[in-house]
Amino acid sequence: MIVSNYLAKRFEELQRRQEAALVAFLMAGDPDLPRTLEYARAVEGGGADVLGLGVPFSDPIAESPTLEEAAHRALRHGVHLQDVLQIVRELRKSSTIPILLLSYYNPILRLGEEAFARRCSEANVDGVLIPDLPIEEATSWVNQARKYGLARIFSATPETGDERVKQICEFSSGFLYLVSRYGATGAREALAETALPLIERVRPLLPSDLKLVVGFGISTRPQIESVVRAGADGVMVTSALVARIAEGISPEALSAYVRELKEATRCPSPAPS
Amino acid sequence: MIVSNYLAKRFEELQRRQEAALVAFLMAGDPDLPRTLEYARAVEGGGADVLGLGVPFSDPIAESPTLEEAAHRALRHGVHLQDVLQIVRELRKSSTIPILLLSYYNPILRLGEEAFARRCSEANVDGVLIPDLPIEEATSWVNQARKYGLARIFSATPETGDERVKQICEFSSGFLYLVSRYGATGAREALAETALPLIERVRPLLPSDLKLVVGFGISTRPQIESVVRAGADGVMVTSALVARIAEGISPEALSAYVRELKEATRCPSPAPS
Amino acid sequence: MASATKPSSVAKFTELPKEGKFGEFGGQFVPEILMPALRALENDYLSIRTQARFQNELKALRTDYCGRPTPLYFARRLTEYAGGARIFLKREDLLHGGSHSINNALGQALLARELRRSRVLCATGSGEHGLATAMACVLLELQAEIYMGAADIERHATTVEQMKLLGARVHAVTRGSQRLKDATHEALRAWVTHLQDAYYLIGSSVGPHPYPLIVRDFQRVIGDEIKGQLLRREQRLPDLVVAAVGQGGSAIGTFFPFVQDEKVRLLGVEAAEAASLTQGTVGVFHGAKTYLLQDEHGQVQPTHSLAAELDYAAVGPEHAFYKKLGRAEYIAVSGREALEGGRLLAELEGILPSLEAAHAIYAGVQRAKKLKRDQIVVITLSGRGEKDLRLYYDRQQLSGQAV
Amino acid sequence: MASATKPSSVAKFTELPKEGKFGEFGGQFVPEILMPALRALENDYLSIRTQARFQNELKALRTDYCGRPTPLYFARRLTEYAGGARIFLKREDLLHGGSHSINNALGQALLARELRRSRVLCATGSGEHGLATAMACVLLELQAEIYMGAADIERHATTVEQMKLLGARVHAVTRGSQRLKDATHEALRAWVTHLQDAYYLIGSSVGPHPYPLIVRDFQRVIGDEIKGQLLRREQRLPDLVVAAVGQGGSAIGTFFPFVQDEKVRLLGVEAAEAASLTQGTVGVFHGAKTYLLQDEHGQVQPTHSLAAELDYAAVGPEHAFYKKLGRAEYIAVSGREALEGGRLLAELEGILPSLEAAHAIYAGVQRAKKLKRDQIVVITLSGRGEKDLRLYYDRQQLSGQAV
Ligand SMILES: Cc1ncc(COP(=O)(O)O)c(C=O)c1O
Ligand SMILES: Cc1ncc(COP(=O)(O)O)c(C=O)c1O
Repeated sequence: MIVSNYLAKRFEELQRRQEAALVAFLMAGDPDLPRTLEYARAVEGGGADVLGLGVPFSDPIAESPTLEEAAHRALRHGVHLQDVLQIVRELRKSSTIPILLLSYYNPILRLGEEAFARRCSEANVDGVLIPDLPIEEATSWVNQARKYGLARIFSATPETGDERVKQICEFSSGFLYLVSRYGATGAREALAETALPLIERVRPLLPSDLKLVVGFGISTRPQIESVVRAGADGVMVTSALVARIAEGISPEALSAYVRELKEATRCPSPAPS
Repeated sequence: MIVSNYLAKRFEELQRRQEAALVAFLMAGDPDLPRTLEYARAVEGGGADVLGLGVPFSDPIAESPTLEEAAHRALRHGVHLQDVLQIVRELRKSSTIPILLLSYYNPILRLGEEAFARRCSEANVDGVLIPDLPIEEATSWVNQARKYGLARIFSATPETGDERVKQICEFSSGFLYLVSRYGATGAREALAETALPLIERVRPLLPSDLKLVVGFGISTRPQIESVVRAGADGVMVTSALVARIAEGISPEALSAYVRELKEATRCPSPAPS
Repeated sequence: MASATKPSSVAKFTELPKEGKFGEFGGQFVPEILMPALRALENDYLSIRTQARFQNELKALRTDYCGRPTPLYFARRLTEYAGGARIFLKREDLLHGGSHSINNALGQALLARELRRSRVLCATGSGEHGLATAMACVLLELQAEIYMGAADIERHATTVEQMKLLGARVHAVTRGSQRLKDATHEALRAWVTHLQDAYYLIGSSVGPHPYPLIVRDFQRVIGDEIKGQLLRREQRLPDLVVAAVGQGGSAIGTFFPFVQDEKVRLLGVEAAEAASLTQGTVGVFHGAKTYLLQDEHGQVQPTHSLAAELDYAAVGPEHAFYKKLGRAEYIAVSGREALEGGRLLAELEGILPSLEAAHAIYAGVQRAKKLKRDQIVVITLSGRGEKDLRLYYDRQQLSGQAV
Repeated sequence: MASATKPSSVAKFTELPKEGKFGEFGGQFVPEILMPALRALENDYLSIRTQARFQNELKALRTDYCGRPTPLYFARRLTEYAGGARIFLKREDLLHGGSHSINNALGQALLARELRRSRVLCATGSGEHGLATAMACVLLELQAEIYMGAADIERHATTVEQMKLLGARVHAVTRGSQRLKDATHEALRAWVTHLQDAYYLIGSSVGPHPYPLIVRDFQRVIGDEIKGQLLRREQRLPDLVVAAVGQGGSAIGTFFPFVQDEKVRLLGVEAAEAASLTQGTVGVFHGAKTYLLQDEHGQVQPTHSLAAELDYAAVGPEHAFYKKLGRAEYIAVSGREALEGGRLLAELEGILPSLEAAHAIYAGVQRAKKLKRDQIVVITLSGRGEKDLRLYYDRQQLSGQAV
């Protein structure tokens, strides 16, 4: 099994430094392509360990309103998969930050799973997260992702029983994305009550080569600190960033915000795997 | 059987003079009571042989729109049965013209048939025509009318078969009112085609003491002439008068119009009964 | 509570009115011009009504076209709410067109076709009867001529549009108050001038004989079905049968099959704003002797019910007869109470009744409260309530939270 | 004409989808958060669906509350007009609420109650499904939470008023296009946050497994009744069965019972302005793989049917399967043609169909013309047309005289 180099390396590095990863997600094309590039660099500059780019889709289900609206804005500018890959190529010219794509399944299916995997690989994408592709539907995708060396990011939630977590892990590579709270994504001040026990429950189920990244609703330092202390290898921040971009935050300010969040990942994790 | 004096006498007189009767109907209270009195006197002055007064009713069925609207105007002034009787008493002070009332059945029922008959008789009304009281429903009314000496005017129509005409005649006194055309009342220029054969058919069915008055849609001299020539003992003019009053005709002009119609009743009848 | 039927009174009922009368009520108080037509209609109808061919065709169309039999629905939640007798609803609201009107319109249209009339005349107030007539006429290839007051046309524009889509000719009557009675007068005028080829289709059990008989014959399927359904389901008759009374068609259809069943009490519910049976006096109106809202001069009084089809100054003569005999009890329910009854049904059973039917619901629930749990109340749910949505909704808005 | 079913294809049908799929279609393309809920729903449903108690209660409510069986009506005049095969109409328009929607809403609400959920969530476009859900929830004492786009709420204000009168909570969705898809997303969000006590009630045979199965199970009563009624009446099966296809619920309910009857041809009729089966390509939408109107990037395309309930970019996966196998034929009919079909039914039979159903009427009549007089076409008349009156009427006004 090949895991994309940048991503695996970054996790190794972070483990050495006793830091958790900060995975920062943006919606590609929101508000437009050039600014996505600027924001991506700002996020990297702020210390994000992994960059995620959302591929806009017309009908994201069970998505946070923040992300849905961002996708719609991007679509109004005609931003599609090929444009997102173009951004990746652009970024790659000057950066080795691990890059993940988040795309609903239909644009992938439309292009063809293999073509999609190939193009991702060609653009040096490190991994892909398909929110509406549960493991039951993922067999052929996993084969393509394997073939093209893409990390296969799947999710687990408080609803997912232990057995199923284990099955999901078998399909996964890179990290397991743990959705820390009930409900669709969206930044919340307080961390959902379910987050910490969930981490505790899931942590022991993971194979040693799979990291644990926790997300959904994370936007503050204290949230990150408690998640990291509970044993997460990383946190994913999405809506908090997209919302700030929607409000027209400057790249500099976004960078500062990311830096602040990144700080919180440096608190000591009690049980490094 | 008592037949009201004025009416019987008038028919005798007309027969002597070889004239047919002109029965002129007005809606009492339209446009108001004082003017009804004026118009009534004008009609009499014009030579009408019999005066008919309609008692306004809220829901006259199968009535001409002209009469229905006149009734509604009268009702808006609060004119009811007792006011109509008051007009009769007023007229009686100076006139012996036979006076008929035309009233729908409900106001009569409300007062009580006997009370109604008595009051009519006291006011020197000569006869009553109840358009929605067919003979099947008329037994008790006929008894009251007999008792109080009121002429009982019933109708026959082109729809009425010979047997039924004979039955109606048995309930009637004064005259049989022959509705000369299909449809509800209302002045028409041409006399309905059904009128003349109808007169020919009905004439022989009448007992000798019952006159034949033809109406519905009569408004011109030629109509009256042909009806009289066909054997009618009289014609009834209603909507033509009510419509002119609705248009605000002066009493003098109404009088002149009646005089013109009366002229037409003087043409020789071929077969005086 | 209704006084129980006097045993003797039941003996007085005959299926056919005697000489056109139900006791002293009914008759034929119409201009002579209509008498031969009514006589002919009576004769023709009396022979047709027992013909198997006619009855079979009617039955087939009722079943396949109208959706009969309609369910007899046990209203569990309404029953629990009332906490007394079990309440069943006779679901006439599920019929084609949305109310019991089609029972009568279809029957009479079939009769018109048997009589070889090509045109069917009718007068309608809210348009409900007009629409049912238009439907039946389309089906039987007759030309529907609908007379409707101009004011009513404005108020019930969508129903008028439906009638027109069905190919009916809609005649706007601009005379008088421009409402039902004016439309009735205009339709009668049209009838009088087309007695040979037109059939006059009366919408409820009013008018001169034989119309109240005809309408009852076509509406009694309601009560007949209730009886059969309840006997099959509960092996017994209801204790109380409730129906709204406007002109009285659906109510007579509900009551008649139970008239001889002395133990079944009958409750007719009028709109308090048009309560001819409970507040009227005996009079003659639109061809029949009956209870009537009239003033001391015998002039017919205007009525003011929110429920368009209850807004009529008189009532079918057979109800007058039942009232006089004490065979049925009649009460009045206000528009406000009816709205409450309708909302209750919506909130407890998911059924929005016509405002007319809501009068019966309200009264039926009140009565059920006072009866025992082993007793049975059947309420005729004569129509659905979409047409009255605005009234329900505005009222709910006014009173904040619903019942 | 439809190509006859390939004999081999019938063998491929199984009552239950295999691994949540009809052939390659269907499945569960949903976020992981929903998977355990769907799995549990599948397990629970598979055990409940065969329970006699559940089926008996469903049957009783269908009969007494909804008005089943609905008639199978021989449309004499429509048949004469077409001059070919005899046309029968399955009268789903007579059901409580005015369309086939209640079949599904009631079934799923009953399921929700069995699963001890207290709240029922649904998304609705024109409000039809929302209203049916509100009715079923009232009946079964569940709280209905209806998600509806703000634009749709404005367009269908009276339906919204009805839902509110029935005690439903109506959530106006002001995001995006403020229409059905936005409402769907919002309802799913609500579901995800209340998985324990809420039941998500999908209105048609779309969405992830097991919903297409559930909806088909509750709608197949249409086809089952057609089959029984026609066998009883004509001792034979129909030659052609026609149904409108929006998301495909009423059509799958009509078709499924005939799938194994190789000689019965099945015709699904889409709106040309939203024709996913005839103009779409395979994609994944709202949880299932199916035919979908999408651009070259896999973005879902907007649709523009006048018929609110056909205005959907995808279709139930079982139809995709039937299409692929050639078991059913699917064609598209334009809004203009549908209006013509609807007016025809009004003018010939006195029945105004929903504009959705009018698509099937139009296509069914066209096909009947080409069939022989001894053949039989059954068209599912899935809803009544009052809601579309304005469209019919305005169009009639425009084109002067009707068809
Ligand atoms: C919908 C509807 N229309 C009309 C009526 C009144 O019918 P009728 O005038 O025949 O009593 C009712 C009575 O309940 C009704 O519910
Ligand atoms: C009234 C009504 N609603 C909805 C629909 C569409 O239903 P579905 O989306 O389940 O195909 C139809 C289809 O004919 C219909 O007539």
